[in-house]
Amino acid sequence: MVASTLNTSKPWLLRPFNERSTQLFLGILFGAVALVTLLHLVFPEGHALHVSAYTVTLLGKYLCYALLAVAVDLVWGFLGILSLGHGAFFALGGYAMGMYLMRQIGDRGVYGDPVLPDFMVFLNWQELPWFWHGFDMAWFAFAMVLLAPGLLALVFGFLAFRSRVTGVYLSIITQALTFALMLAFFRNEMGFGGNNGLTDFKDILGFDLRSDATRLGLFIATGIALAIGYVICRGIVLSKLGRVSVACRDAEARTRFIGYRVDRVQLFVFVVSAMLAGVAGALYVPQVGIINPSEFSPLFSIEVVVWVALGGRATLYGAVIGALLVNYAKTVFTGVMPDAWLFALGGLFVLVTVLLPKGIAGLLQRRKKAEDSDNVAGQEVTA
Amino acid sequence: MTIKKHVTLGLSALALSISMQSMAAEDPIKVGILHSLSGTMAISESTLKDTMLMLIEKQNEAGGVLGRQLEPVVVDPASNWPLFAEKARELLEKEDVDVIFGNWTSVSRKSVLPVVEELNGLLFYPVQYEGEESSENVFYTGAAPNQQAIPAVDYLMNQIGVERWVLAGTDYVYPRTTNKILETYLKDHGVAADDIMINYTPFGHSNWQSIVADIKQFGSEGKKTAVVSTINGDANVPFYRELGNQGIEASDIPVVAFSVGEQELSGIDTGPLVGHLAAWNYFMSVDADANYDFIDAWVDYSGNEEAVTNDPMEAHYIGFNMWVEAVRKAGTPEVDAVKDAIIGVSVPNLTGGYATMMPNHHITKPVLIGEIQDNGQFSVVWETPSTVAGDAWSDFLPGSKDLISDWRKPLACGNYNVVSRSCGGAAEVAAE
Amino acid sequence: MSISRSLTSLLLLCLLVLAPMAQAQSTDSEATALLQALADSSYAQKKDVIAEIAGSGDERARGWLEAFANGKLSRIEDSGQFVIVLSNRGRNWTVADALSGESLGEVSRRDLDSIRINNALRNELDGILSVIDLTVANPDTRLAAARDLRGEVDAPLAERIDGLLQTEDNSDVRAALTKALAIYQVEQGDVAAVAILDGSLNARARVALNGAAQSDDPELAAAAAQALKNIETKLKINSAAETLYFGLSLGSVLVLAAIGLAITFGVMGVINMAHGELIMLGAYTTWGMQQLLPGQPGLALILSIPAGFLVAALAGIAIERSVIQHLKGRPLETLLATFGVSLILQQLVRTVISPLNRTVITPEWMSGSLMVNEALSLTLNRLYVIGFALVVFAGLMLIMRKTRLGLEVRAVTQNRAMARSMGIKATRVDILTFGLGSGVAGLAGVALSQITNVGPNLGQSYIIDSFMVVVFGGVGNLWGTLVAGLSLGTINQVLEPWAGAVLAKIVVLVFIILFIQKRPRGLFPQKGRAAEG
Amino acid sequence: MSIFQELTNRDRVFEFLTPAASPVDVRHGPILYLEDVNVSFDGFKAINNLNLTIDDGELRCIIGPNGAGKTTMMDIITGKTRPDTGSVWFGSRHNLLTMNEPDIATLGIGRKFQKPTVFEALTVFENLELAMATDKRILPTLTARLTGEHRDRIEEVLHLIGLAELRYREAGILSHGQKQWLEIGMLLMQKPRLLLVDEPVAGMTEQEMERTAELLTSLAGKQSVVVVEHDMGFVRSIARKVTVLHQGSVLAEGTMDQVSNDPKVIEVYLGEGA
Repeated sequence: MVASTLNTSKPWLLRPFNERSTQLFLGILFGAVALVTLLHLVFPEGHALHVSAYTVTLLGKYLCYALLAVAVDLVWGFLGILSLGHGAFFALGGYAMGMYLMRQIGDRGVYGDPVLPDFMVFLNWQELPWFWHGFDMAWFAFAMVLLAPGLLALVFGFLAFRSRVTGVYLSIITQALTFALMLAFFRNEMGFGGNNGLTDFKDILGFDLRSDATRLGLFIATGIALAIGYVICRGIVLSKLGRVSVACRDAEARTRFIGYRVDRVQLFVFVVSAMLAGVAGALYVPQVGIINPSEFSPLFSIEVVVWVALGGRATLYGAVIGALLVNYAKTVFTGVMPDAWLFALGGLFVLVTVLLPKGIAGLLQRRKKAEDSDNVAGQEVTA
Repeated sequence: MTIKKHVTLGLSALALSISMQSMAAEDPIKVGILHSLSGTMAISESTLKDTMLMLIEKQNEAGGVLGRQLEPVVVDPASNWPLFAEKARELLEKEDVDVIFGNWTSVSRKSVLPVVEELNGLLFYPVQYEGEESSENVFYTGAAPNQQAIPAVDYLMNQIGVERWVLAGTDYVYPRTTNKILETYLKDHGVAADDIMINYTPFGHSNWQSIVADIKQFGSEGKKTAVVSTINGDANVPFYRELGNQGIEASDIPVVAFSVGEQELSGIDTGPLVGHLAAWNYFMSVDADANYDFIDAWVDYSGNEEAVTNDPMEAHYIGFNMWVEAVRKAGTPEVDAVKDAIIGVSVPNLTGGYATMMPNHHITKPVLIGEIQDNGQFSVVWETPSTVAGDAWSDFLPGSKDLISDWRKPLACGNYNVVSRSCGGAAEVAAE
Repeated sequence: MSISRSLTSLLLLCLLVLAPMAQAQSTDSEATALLQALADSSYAQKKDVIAEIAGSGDERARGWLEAFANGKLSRIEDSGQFVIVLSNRGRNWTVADALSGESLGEVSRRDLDSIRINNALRNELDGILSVIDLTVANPDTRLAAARDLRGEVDAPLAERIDGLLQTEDNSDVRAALTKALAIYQVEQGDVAAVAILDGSLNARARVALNGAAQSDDPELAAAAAQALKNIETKLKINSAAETLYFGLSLGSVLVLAAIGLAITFGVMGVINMAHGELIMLGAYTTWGMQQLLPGQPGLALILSIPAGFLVAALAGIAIERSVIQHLKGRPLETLLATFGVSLILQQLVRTVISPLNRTVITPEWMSGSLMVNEALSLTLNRLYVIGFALVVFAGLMLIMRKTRLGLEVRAVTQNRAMARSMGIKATRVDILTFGLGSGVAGLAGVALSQITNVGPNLGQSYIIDSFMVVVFGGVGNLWGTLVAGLSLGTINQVLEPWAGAVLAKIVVLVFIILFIQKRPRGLFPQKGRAAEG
Repeated sequence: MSIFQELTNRDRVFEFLTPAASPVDVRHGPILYLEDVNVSFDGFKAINNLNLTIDDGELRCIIGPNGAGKTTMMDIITGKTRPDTGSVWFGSRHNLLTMNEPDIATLGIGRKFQKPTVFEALTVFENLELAMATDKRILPTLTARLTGEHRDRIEEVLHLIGLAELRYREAGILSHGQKQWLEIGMLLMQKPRLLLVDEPVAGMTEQEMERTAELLTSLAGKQSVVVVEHDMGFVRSIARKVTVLHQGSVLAEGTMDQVSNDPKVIEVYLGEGA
């Protein structure tokens, strides 16, 4: 927070770059991405240092989750809105991308129908439902990746915040939202492939999804997306609006009495966060190769919240740590101790919440505080 | 501190990749087992994992294959569909297994499919499914619709004289497809549209009151009525309970289920269900020595007198033996060799007959109709005179009636269109 | 159908002939011959053989037929000896000789050939047995038999019924028989009989009348049409009542699942994601009880009410002590921690007990349904659940309103610090409250074990609904939970017939979302401190 | 840019003392006007036919026993609570009953709560920054930059409320009195036409009280100030006109001496005291 007074004369989006934690974050993120890329390209298959396409995709998936976690942390950490339905936005973004990829299959589907996706053919749909039109064009689909979640968030948020639904009530109706969507997408009449969802993708923007090069590309793209998303969130947090958000979080009424439209603030941040979640979903789908309604499952959304809490709320980088850590743990446990991994995961959640109320990032807090007060001192001299 | 964290992350990623390389074991033949051990599907899949472990153990006691031991590699995709794809990739790339036995739900198979094809692996899929698929790398040891649904309907039509039909299913692709096929099939056999009632419910649906009431109503019109149930796993217990409580007995409105086997019944109080039907390719009660031996082995392995066997277990039994045969035939576990060798291989099934791997990667199976008994077993009331070959592409769906699958050279095509004489579905037709 | 009918009647005739002369039982050789025939013939032939056996007048015949009907009649492969299976569990079955009836102890399944039967034959047998039953002493059996005859009557049987009506003294049986006869007569175009069927809700009667309404005899058609109209109106009322009942029973399930949460969540502000698993524990307790008391499912069920409460309550207290007490005033953190707990509990059940569902037997007195009339019958298990839900609710109300604990709980809820300063041990209250809430969850589990699966996923399928109900009703308000549960249940059931199960659920969820917009604090907003996020 | 910034461009000492250029129209008469206002919370009448008029530039003290409806009255004026009946006018143009809290605040009515509420997670500096009268719509807030002028104004107030040393400390660590001051500071940053001050000196030392008194009196004239206070000493020290509320309606009005000798008032207070 305090550091924010340093550079408030800069445009909001540039401020994060003067901030030590952001510099560090970006540095390490790009460093890691570059390293993986290098190890993947330079060393041949089978070489001890070679990073396999499997790992690259895996890391790419983690980064998607990380971006989603950042989005959640923005609304929960800084706005005090605990969304138990962010999976919905993630999934919507994913479906938008999925629909694009389905259209890209063209007549290479098993039935060779030039227009209809396979699942429509064998449930003999006659023609393409209206909402599938346009998704053959990349720009349209990518726009939808942002608009679909954004619009949902806008409508939902407008209703909820206008009528000042707060706290647990808000959390529960976000849960209801994603639950309803899950049921809806399960219905095959909806035309989104029901439980099987969308899968068997062939290529994206003309690149073959199966080639390692495309994989690497997607991984790097995800890294960049995460960086941009992080900077945007950080920018908002450091902007005056960010401080207003915190104000809304801590003393909603007071914020109103000094003249801020709390509901609009909440709506704005909520929509931004939803769009980021959408982007995460869109990058997630081509890398895991399937999108189906289970991403809408309320339990998934809750799990995301757990990542954030685990990494440390209201720090953004904490969210990233949490997401990476939990998912890496999952990958390892499900392989190493298939029968018992849920014990480990569950235990992890319990211990961290009880022992580290501020999450892993909380461990860094004291150190950070010290740094800040130095900055302040230095800054006061210059002021 | 912050630095440390990032570094550790970077390293862990690195460690992951390195470990992958170092673990390419040479000697034993690795068999991947890809069944959910946690999450909603664990209920069905975990026993299949144990079945595989048992089969592998037995095989190793018998000296393994080609003098090499088999090493099972178990992972848990945790009933999470993207995780299935990730785990399949892990098995093939990191563990580089020679074959994978796994999956239960269609969606999990669909999610694994691209991975298996890309990395040219082998997948044996043991569960009855909707068909409409034939992959070069997947072998379908479960029933296709023509090996389960259609014979069952024939039985009801001809033996029981059913005239009105309720097609009740869980709302996902298997019931949808099966019911589409059955609908066409029934209409072709002169059943009027308003003598068919179709109903879909969500997964794990537990409140069946009004639906069962509707069925009761629908069945009280004087014509003999039957329910064809493609209701999935957990939803069945409350469904049958409701049937029982609303006094619908098998003698009034029989229910023939495609997804209810001995294992599901082991979780139900079967008293009220006696006489309801199920169609499978195997029943635990089948009177065949092979079956009794298998049951004994299973009971001993699981150390549970009450342990039951079911159709997907038989499918794994067949699939595993076929694979072993093929490896022997090819003299190597190497995928392409096995793929070619396995076609035409036939091994004994558990119902006293033989199962043969067809060129479309489906197998031949007998179809049995069983009636539920008070001991949670089925008594076989009817079976097809001979085995039925699995049909990858249904003849009753407009989209697929012209498609066939034959992976033998020179055709080597999973979706050959006999009309347009081209591989790749209706490509040419569309182009014209 | 028609074939089987004429068969039945043919058989009846011979019964009539043979019954009087109490005939000495056939020799074992004859009997074996019959059974052999039964074993080896095709389904079609089996029918005749059954008739023969029934006709043989051998008093063992009935035993054979029943065993056959239940698939318990089998033959020992090598000896060819016919046996009746007494217990058919496991790999070795206990059997008794079919002829002599003496027990042969255990025989391996491998050596047994069970004699196949299918539904068609079972119908056949039921028909025969019911006709036989028409003459037995017990009036209830006669009544049941008479009911079974509806729509099955044909010419010869009609005469027989006429005869029976002379001798029958039980009025209910008479009524049933008359109706059965009337259906036949209407089918034959007898106008007078229509009057008897007027207002009858029996399906077969309706079928008969429908047929009559189509007939070209105008008088008959008119009468039948009239009768049908009366029936239709009756049916409408009944189906409305039925829907309401369905709604209430679904609602009561929701209430049961949610009421515990209403306490832990509403009163203590703890967002307990492990609530579902506590329900699951209750259900498993029921299963455990039934394992401990084999053969007495009813007793076990009743005992598992206190047991389930205790188990869940202790588990709850354990959670409270080990986790939640460290998270005072951080409600959202409780969500995260308890989420972890729920994962652990689930996997615990999977590994310790089994990933498979467990069989929980429904005791006699809970299965079947309470027949109000032939179109409306209330399923007993749900009837009990409704009652149980109301009792539990009333009990909680009493505890909250009338007991010291309730008072202290409310005090702590209103103002923790103040309550403390007044000497209330807040921690003790927390433990008790959470224990209570969890215990109630256990009770819900006991009830649910009679309705749905008992398996590791039981909890997950109810946790979300429970939260919806509590929030919809207004956090911290038990009445709210009751009203919310019942109304949501009813809405759902009213929608289901025309929207379908899935859509109905979606509509309900959307409804909740919009409702919360209108009333951000639920149906009955809580005064004072509301559970804030 | 917005009219606010324009004003702030002129560089002044004690710049915050200039009345905000709010569109409120006070040419004919009072700045605040409550007529026959009634509010009841499930049965209990909190405000009962309240009539109150505050003139432009007036400093008004409102006293009254607990539950007299002082805070409720403020809630009504600031749009937090909607009265059942009655009308509330800000100047002769703005009907406050048709507006929500933020609009009323932007219009120029500032409020200080009974229990000091500041944004504890933010620094003192940031608290003032947020309160500062600027364009408070979303995008302007997002892109807002802290100009030198802004900084100066914040510094002025910082010194005035004596928290200059603590400017970069989180408000959460302040003492009760300091929080009171900070909140007053925030009030000043808003540059309202009408200040509603609820128990400003609770938890303050003698000197702090005096400074508060000075401040409030110095504000009066340019801005209208309504002070609700229990501390009679303090009220006497600043009061020109005092209104006594009782059971939701005006019991007496006049100078301190007048009201303190009013038998009804004495009766009420004794009644309360006894």
